Amino acid sequence: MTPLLWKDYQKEVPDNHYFFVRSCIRQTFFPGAEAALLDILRNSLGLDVFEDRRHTTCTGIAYHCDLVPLETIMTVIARQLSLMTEAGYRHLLVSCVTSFGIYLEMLDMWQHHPEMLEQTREALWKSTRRSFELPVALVHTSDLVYHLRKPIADRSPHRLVDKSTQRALRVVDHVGCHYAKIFPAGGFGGAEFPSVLSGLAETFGGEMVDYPERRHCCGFGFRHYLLQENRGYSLSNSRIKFESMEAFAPDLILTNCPGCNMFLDRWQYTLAEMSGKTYDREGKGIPVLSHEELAALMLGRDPWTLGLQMHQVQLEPLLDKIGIAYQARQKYSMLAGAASLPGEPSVLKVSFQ
Amino acid sequence: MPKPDFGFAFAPNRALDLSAPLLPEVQVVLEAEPSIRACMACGQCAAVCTAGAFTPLAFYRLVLELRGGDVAAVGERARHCMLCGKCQMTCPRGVNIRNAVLLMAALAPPKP
Amino acid sequence: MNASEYLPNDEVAIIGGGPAGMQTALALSERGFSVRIYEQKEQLGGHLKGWHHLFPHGVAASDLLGQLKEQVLARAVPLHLGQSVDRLQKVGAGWALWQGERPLGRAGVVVLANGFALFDARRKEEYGYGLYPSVLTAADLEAVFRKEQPWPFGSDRMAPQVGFVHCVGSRDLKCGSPHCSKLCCVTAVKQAMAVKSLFPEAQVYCFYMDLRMHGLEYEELYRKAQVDYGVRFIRGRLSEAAPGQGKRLHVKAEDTLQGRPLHLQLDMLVLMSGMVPAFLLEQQERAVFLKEPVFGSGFVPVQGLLAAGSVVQQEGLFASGACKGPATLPEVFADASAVAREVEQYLKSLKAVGHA
Amino acid sequence: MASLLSQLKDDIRFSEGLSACMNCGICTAVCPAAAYFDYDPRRICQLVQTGDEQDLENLLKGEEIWMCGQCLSCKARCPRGNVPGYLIQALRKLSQQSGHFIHSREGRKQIRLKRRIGHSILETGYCVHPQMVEPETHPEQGPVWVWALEQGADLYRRCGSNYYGEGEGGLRKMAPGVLDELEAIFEETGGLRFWEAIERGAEELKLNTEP
Repeated sequence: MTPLLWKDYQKEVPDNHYFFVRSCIRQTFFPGAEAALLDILRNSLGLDVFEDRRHTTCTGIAYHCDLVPLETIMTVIARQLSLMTEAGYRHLLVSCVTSFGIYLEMLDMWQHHPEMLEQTREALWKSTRRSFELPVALVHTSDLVYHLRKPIADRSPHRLVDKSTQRALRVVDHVGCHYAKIFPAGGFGGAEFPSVLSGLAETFGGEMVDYPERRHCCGFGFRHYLLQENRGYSLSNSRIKFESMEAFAPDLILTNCPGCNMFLDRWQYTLAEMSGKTYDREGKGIPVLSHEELAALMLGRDPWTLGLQMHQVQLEPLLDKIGIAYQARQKYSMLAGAASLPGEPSVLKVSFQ
Repeated sequence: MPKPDFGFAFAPNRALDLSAPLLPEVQVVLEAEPSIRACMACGQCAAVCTAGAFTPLAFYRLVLELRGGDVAAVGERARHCMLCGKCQMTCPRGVNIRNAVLLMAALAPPKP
Repeated sequence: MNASEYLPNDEVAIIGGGPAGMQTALALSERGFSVRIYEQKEQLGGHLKGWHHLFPHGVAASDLLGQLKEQVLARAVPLHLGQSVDRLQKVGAGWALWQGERPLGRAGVVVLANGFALFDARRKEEYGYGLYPSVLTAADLEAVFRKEQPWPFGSDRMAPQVGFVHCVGSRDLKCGSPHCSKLCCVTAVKQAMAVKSLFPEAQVYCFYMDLRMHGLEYEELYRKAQVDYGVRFIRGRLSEAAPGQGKRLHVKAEDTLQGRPLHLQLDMLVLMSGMVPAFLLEQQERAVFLKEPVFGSGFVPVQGLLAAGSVVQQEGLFASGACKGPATLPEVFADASAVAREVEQYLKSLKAVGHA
Repeated sequence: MASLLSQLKDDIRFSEGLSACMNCGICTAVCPAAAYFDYDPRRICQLVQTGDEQDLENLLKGEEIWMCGQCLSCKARCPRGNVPGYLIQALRKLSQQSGHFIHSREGRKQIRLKRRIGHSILETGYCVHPQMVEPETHPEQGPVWVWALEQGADLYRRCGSNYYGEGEGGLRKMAPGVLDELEAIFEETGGLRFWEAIERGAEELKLNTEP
């Protein structure tokens, strides 16, 4: 039998004309990432990416906290699709990995249970007088960045290489669980060896490092993070990952899920405070970037417009290695003038100017 | 900045780590009663266990947990055994359960 | 009745020169029929060629293969080596054999004896076969035993940690193989004992769901592995293997009897790749194609309980051995005799109605 | 009243999630909840598979079903195509709908979550937005987050966000009518009725705890 290996699986991604939906978490913690992505797609690559201001949360976080019935989230998703239909688009571009998983799941259920699609159409019509078509392509923003990695790399003045030693930077990836674990055919490379991030890092000249807990969940756990007393769940699962990657001395953690990006950043601070331990050699933590943040940096976007000062683990050591110039003084200055500086953690070393 | 009170804490991975070598005291038990190794966790011992009806004793579980290394807990639990010997009559693999239980019970620290 | 009463095209073509093909050829030849073997490889033997020793008694595989070959040679069974039959065409009551556009011969009866394939372990991606050099299949380990392949760990490791994974590509809907391959359990036990014999300090683990010790003396072997060899049996399906420290592997499973997840560093992980169909039988009215299997392909289907090897809906086409489903060597040998009897009766019935 | 099992079977996630479990533990092996809690998704599948009403009721009243973090790592691995994570979703839905959730410490937390995350959807159109992440209850967000919230619009707008402003872009204030549509969907599809069930549980708790 000719083996179909998911590892080699290439998802079909349209070249152009997308209807874009945002991520609650990315908008909250990494506002510059979504802005940079749209800027790259529209202005650097000349793509048509449309956003309708009437789109809302997909309610995915609440759904996975078991606060929203299936019929309800299905109809909310249908409403988003009706906005897409109304604008004349059939390619959906999703910023959030939780949302991406939700869209995949709803499309899958509608395919296998057509009666649910009919019920949803009816519910949406009754409640909003809207109707919708199904998308012909469902694309996560990391899919699109991966799909466009060569044109992006062609325009990039930088490489994921230590400029002073010419050593390829060591990259570990963490692909969000809902990217391909639920529906392997929804993502590049399937559930076990998704290539969506590793392919991107390698295109920029980085060296991918496989580590034991690569496929372990970051530990979001939805309700567990959202309840303060349960956050030990999130923290402990991220810790399993850090402990596992530490020996491989990565220069960068690359993510595609907004939640994972935030957790892998913040939990390094929290663990340092709680246990005195960081997972790099210098006590500064391992820098974390998402696919859009990496693409924007590689294309020479300003790190502070990109919002990298909103990361708790500082990015300067990585920028210095790559040889990306930045205005240190601009980091904390605001439109209205100079701002105050953030406080300093007691363990994790930060570089404030 | 002072360390904040986070309101939660991390915990180590609950997964058993089989890579850890067997404790010497566990080795001693296994060598003193080699038939323990023949246990296939069929549960017949637990099904007939007199003490197991009202205590957490189940011999096959002691065998499984013995290798995990929490020898004090295994020893404590082994002490629930009344040595009635029904398990030994029913064990399809001929494990010398009475002797095994006595060896295991000796793993717990002596009662003050 | 003897063979001379049949017309020359009563000849039986056997496709496959492994244990099933050889034994079926012998059984038919002993009954006086003229048989020939078509084998796609340049040598007889099938999977048995790559095996080191056999359960439950540890007989050398090469000894058994030698005996079989000797008998085939002694009976002067014509061999067509390097010929891979991919199409059978109905001609009268018999068959024409084809390899692509090349005619290979004709026969009154065809017996499919082209065995099984080992599940391609790369498809169980979470185990990293083909990616991590310390992950082997059971067949690879036999090659190690035969000194045709090196151990995946350094010679400095006198106490290697070794894991065996049962049910790789068996009992797995995700891989399109819902069936139990039934002889991997005892193979794992045999190999675990062999590893312990070679490395007495090794820690050897078998990850199983059920131990299906169906054959005589298999259960005894299992007990021996536990008591005499100290092999540890963990009831839980391995969930993943990832690169660990150094060249080691980091594996995860649940000890379902304790209800606790577990992890472990290993120097070698052996995947008990199951038996899957080697070809897909596509039947048409006047032809039968032997095609590349696809996801979820089944084994060769045979008629009801009374028939051992008559292929469903095909007069004069029989199947022998593991192409019909997982089978041990003794089962294959017994089956060969049963199929030979059925072929004889078929040819007699043709004679009776005057077809032949 | 319909049996718990038949109510479970009405949830499509139950039939999608559990057909026949072979008890192999492949799910538990990678489950982040099993790495942290005394929790075992395999055991839940086995228990539900027996279909015993009393066992089911205990499950719905207990802590275990609330341990799952919904990462769905289990779906990628199950050799029988089961999804313990979906099964958990169906169990949690039934636990809340039937009122059994108030019997467990973890279940009762749904009231807090509903009032926070649930209400946020209908009030803002977002599940989560910056002003919800108060530093007092989110110390893990670190000093950088305290700073980011202090800068507020200045910082967010510098990064291209609309930050609660009218019009287009990230974190924009929802346009008129949008939240009404969301609420109409929640009303039509049972979302609001489901929340009422959670609040009924909250009421019951209050009655039981007040003298």
